[in-house]
Amino acid sequence: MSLELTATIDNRDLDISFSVADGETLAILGPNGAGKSSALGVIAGIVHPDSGRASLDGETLFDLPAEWRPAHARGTALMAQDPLLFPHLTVLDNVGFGPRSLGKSRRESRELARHWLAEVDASELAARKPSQLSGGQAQRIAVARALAAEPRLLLLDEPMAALDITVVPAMRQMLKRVLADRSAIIVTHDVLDAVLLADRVVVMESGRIVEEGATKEVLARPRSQFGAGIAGLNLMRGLAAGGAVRTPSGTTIEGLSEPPIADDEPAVAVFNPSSVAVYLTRPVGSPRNAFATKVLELEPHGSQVRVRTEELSADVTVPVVAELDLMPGKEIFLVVKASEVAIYPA
Amino acid sequence: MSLELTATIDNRDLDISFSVADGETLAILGPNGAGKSSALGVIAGIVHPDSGRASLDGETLFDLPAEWRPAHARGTALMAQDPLLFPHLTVLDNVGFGPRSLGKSRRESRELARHWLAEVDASELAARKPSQLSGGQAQRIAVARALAAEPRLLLLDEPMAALDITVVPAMRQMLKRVLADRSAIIVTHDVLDAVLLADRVVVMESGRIVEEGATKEVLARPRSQFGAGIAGLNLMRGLAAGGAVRTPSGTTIEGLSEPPIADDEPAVAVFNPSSVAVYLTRPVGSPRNAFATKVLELEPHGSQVRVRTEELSADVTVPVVAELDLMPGKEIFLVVKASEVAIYPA
Amino acid sequence: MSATTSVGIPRWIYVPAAVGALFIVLPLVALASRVEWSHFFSLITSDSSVAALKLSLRTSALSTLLCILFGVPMAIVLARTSFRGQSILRSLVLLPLVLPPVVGGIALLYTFGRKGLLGHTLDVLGIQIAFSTTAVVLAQAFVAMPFMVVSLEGTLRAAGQRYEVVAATLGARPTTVLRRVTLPLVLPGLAAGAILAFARSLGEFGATITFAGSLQGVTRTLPLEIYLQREGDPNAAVALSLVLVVVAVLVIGLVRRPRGGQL
Amino acid sequence: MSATTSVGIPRWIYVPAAVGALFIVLPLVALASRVEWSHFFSLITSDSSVAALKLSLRTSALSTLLCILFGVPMAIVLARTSFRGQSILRSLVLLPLVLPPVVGGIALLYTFGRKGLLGHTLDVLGIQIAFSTTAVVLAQAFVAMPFMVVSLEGTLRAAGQRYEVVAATLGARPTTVLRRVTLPLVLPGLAAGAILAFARSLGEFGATITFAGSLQGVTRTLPLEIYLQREGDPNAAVALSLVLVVVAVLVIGLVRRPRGGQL
Amino acid sequence: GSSSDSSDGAATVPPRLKLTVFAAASLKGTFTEIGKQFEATHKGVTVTFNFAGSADLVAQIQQGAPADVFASADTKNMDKATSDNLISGTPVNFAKNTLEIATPPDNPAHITSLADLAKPGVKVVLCAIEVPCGSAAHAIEDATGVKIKPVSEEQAVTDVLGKVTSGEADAGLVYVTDVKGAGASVHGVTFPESTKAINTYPIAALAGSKHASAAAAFAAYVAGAKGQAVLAAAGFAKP
Ligand SMILES: Nc1ncnc2c1ncn2[C@@H]1O[C@H](COP(=O)(O)OP(=O)(O)OP(=O)(O)O)[C@@H](O)[C@H]1O
Ligand SMILES: Nc1ncnc2c1ncn2[C@@H]1O[C@H](COP(=O)(O)OP(=O)(O)OP(=O)(O)O)[C@@H](O)[C@H]1O
Ligand SMILES: [Mg+2]
Ligand SMILES: [Mg+2]
Repeated sequence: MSLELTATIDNRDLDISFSVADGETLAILGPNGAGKSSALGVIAGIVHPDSGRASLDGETLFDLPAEWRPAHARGTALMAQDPLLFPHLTVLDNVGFGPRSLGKSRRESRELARHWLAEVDASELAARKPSQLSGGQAQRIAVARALAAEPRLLLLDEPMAALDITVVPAMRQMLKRVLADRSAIIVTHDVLDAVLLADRVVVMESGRIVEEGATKEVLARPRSQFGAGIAGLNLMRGLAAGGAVRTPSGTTIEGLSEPPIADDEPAVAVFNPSSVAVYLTRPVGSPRNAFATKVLELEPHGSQVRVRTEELSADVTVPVVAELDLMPGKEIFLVVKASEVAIYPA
Repeated sequence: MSLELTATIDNRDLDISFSVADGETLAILGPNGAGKSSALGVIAGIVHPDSGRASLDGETLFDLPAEWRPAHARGTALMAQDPLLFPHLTVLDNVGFGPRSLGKSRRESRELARHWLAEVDASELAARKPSQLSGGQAQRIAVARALAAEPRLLLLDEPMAALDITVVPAMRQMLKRVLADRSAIIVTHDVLDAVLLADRVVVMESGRIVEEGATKEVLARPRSQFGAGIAGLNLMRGLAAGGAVRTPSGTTIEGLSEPPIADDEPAVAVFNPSSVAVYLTRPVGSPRNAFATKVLELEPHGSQVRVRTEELSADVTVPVVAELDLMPGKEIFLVVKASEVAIYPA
Repeated sequence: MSATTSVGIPRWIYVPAAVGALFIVLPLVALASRVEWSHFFSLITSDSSVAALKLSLRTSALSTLLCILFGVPMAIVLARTSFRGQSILRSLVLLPLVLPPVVGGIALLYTFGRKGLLGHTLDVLGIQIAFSTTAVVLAQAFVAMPFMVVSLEGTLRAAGQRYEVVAATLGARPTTVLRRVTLPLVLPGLAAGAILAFARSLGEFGATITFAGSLQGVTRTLPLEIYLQREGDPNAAVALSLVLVVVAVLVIGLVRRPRGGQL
Repeated sequence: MSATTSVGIPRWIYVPAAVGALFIVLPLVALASRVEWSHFFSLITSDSSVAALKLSLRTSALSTLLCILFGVPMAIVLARTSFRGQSILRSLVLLPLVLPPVVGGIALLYTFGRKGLLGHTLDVLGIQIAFSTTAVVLAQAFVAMPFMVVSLEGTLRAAGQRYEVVAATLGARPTTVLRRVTLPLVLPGLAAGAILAFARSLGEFGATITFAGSLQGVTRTLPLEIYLQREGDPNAAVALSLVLVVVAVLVIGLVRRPRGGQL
Repeated sequence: GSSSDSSDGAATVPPRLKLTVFAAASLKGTFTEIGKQFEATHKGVTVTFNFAGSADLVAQIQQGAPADVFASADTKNMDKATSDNLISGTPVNFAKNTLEIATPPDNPAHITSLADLAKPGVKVVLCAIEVPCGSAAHAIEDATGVKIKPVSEEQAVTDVLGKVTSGEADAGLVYVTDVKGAGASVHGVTFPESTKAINTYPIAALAGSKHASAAAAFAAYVAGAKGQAVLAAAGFAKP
């Protein structure tokens, strides 16, 4: 299901336009108050823009001032920032609310609800009332509720904000799985979510889209201030091979993969430029990954300097540049510890 | 103000006991549903435990079943997980609510409110109604509201969950400043909060305290599963010196400090063991920090191996241990890039 | 019991609350103290009393049903939409509250009576309302309707629309939202409205006598019976009132199982 | 205008809402259509009518005030605390709703009358309540009080205690919580209760005539005046009722400025 | 207010004396008129009325209402007051009333006699037996053997009249004075059997009155020629 959106909201100073292709997952990044939730609200039909139009798969969602399709008829499901579980329903019935509303039988809805509760690892909470949940539990239920509605376009507003970091990886895997063949928009503050879940990224600042494009590109070469602040992750795609990733060009990069990935499955290795050390000779030591390459360019990156090569970047402090006499064209080794590299199924 | 607490809640399977010393900040860590919010609720007087007792600075908060001091008379202020700003008051009046309730004049309360709004960088939102705020904005206001109440014991439940990562460092600095001379408890999912803001840490799992102690110790040698999962940060305390930290033992460690710290101010350098590389000879390359030391012990740490030395730890993958022939007593160099080291005022 | 505690209410509030409660309860005590208990049971089990009580319960139940069927939609329209003339409509709907019931009865006569606005239409349809039990129900519903509307509208507004919006984003059509979210959430207000409507119907006198008349077993409800008894024997009337009171307490008690306030 | 939109209500709901509205409005139209407008103004400006209207407004305002002063605390106690016998107390407080007003008047006489429960005490204090304007206010407050209590209690329960708890954790004592959080948040319910109480007071007849009598300028409120007019000239009564209606619409309209439903 | 219990002449009544008269609601028109006349001839006396149902009035007087004069619409309620020692002296009957058939102006059921009321299909409303007009109707039924099956037994004569004027009922039994008072909105059908039941209105000064002489004067005024003239104009018969 593909989405086309243009909208302005005057009193929130919002003016945006973007699209989501069929089956694509779009991540919206941006600082607090940038208008991310507002954008989701406009798509979901609960915030009324002053002008604009949107269509989902060719069907008009709104075309102001003439048309306005109500929220329930849009085929979108929104998991808002505030979980807002229905206080009078049990957790199970909260999750079953979407299917039930779409006409599924009570039994079927319960079935589905149980399935999605299991997916978010909250089966044992099924019989509770929302008032008896912890903050993180409530958020997981809210995610399950949105997923259970099986929308044409899924809208997730910071689905992992209240989760403890030990469950975040599992949740991310689950989302990765369910978002794979779905059109979805996910608002997040964590670049890793964007990297792992999204095909494309939109960066918003003060109600405007300041950056947009394929995740890899935006994060590799952010042009906006916010983008630069959060982005710059190194990504290497390839196939899993003995816990490492082998790229099409034959490079192997080692890292930590949890859960383990079967060999020859597509996989991606992610690591931060700041974890990458620059050497002039291949060092002998613990770091498992050393890539011989050439400096492409040097650019300031905050208080540091970003050393760009063909494929990877490294952030180093200013004295390093002088000491190692870095300059475009110089042959270097980029070294990164395996324990700094996260490997995920792609 | 020192807190002593023992409490059980049967239907949440909670059984805890801990204390907070005068002027101390305690961090509570733990997975979702561990009972962190419940613990704060018991202290704040909004959750009634089945048994237990608590006293703040010698004054009994409760001593069940006999005594129960109501929430408003406890001198604690709670910033709960859900911002719950009063919908009928403006942002300014929300923040001024605490002072006003404690008998300050309207003018004084407004003054204070404006001060705290500025602290959380939300002055321009003063006139808004809560319904006109973004999620992150609301959370900042909630933090300001709790701070403005100027309690004897401040209780913060995940104060930074909804904040975008670009404002988190500033918020952390602000909290660091205001928590310095205050007794406080902060619930967080981010170890860095614990490291930077807390003197002591309590780790909870399934309603029990599984670990407790000075932040540095708990994080250095976690005994619980959750502790191990999140902890292990390297901390080096000392005085700032030209943007680096010089420890009392004379070691200098370079890193990134934002904001810059004046020389000879107390400072702490924080970095992850997984960023630390192990070399057998001092390598020549970008990493600015190389410490000659000796292996103290090797211990498994998830799928990796933690290499412990006197002061620092490094996480390496299993093949590394064999390749470098690491064993207790072996002389090694621990190397960490300056860009991986965060330096904060202590 | 462990639970999120209520934060407590100011102590002093018990003082006006107690004064208020006394103000209501004392007269009831005074009333009860005047009843001649020796005659009480023979009196309240008389044919006419029993017939009146049965009729009252039946008609009040029916009129409460009407109030729910039509009052709930009105409250929702008033609370959840805005249109020109809404406030005028609201005031109009509230009018039976202030209209002296007798005048309300006259108005109903002018509308549903043989010579009334709809009288001819009804005649053609073969429907005879006046002097029938239907008239009693209509009279009660007319005076009781605003209670449901006002009480529920207040609750609907205070409850806000947050959960309704969430339900819509999950694909629930308005009817589903209404049934599965709005109504369950405002149940306390709806119950309050229904109790008020039932109580008002049970006590209704003026409109009934004017519009429906007073015939034993058909239109003479308990208040009418009480009024009549009073002409002869005031004490009998008081005794009968106590029956009404007891019935009301029972019915209200049944409807309103106190549930823990949700947090 | 941009805003978080309401999610809309089901279309079909307009049908019962409209039927309900017609059911209320039609009789009012029928009533208005029967008024002899030629006499209307002379009639409603007669001394006795004006005196009755003034008295009605004054006493209703006072009784509404009493309902607020005592009814709000009762509603709060009922909604926010639980104690043994609470549900019995609630039923008792609701009783004036079902008590035929005339019986309510008798009960008040038995309590505040010279020979009543408190009669002697009051006599000693030199206070004469029955047959004074005070009696009118008391009678109205007696019948109107439950409206405030029930309507507000429903809203309080539906609103929950979340914000009250937050306020307490910020150090607000119960009185502050009440004043700055609870009451502002349940304002729609309080307004509804006050309107109901005012309206019920304005229309009060049975208890007033029994307890306070019907003395022009002292206790003869508009409904009593209407009742008397009706003995002679039913049309006059109807005209006077319309005055009551117009006054009520004005007052209710003033009190209840429609405000946007908060989300 | 001031009080006095001396004298009986108009000239000696002290100024600003307030006389409170409790009178049956059906006397509103006539008594208001009589009250005005009385005030005019008795300088310094203000007459205020409390009009309500006779039973209400007795109950109020029993509870210590500040009343000076009581005028009842029937003897039964006056008897209650008498037996409770609430009145001073003996009550005086000052008016009589008899029943009359009232029909809508067009008389749709063509009622011409009492017997017509018993015809099937005729909608007749009566007063309930508990109230004076009802017991009168019952007495007539007993005396004549005409069995009327009413569609409603109303609480008050006003209610009967209301059903007739609105056209809801085909006929009702009300007082002569009511037919007269209703003017063109009803059509009256007199019937000879009406004499079988006559309703009597008694008046009395009350024992609790602080203005005994003025109270007695008012009662006497009502029963006297001036009062009778007003009452007769409204259709009341002499006692
Ligand atoms: N109902 C409203 N009326 C007016 N302005 C609003 C309303 N809701 C939000 N805003 C403002 O619109 C802007 C965008 O808000 P939005 O909630 O979309 O931000 P966001 O990107 O989701 O931020 P966050 O990361 O904090 O959730 C903010 O400045 C906010 O204050
Ligand atoms: N009102 C309640 N009644 C019963 N059980 C509750 C209630 N509130 C919370 N619980 C349960 O108590 C346990 C502890 O909840 P608590 O909210 O304290 O967790 P938490 O550590 O704050 O988690 P999170 O990180 O998700 O906020 C959870 O299992 C939760 O489901
Ligand atoms: Mg947001
Ligand atoms: Mg929590």
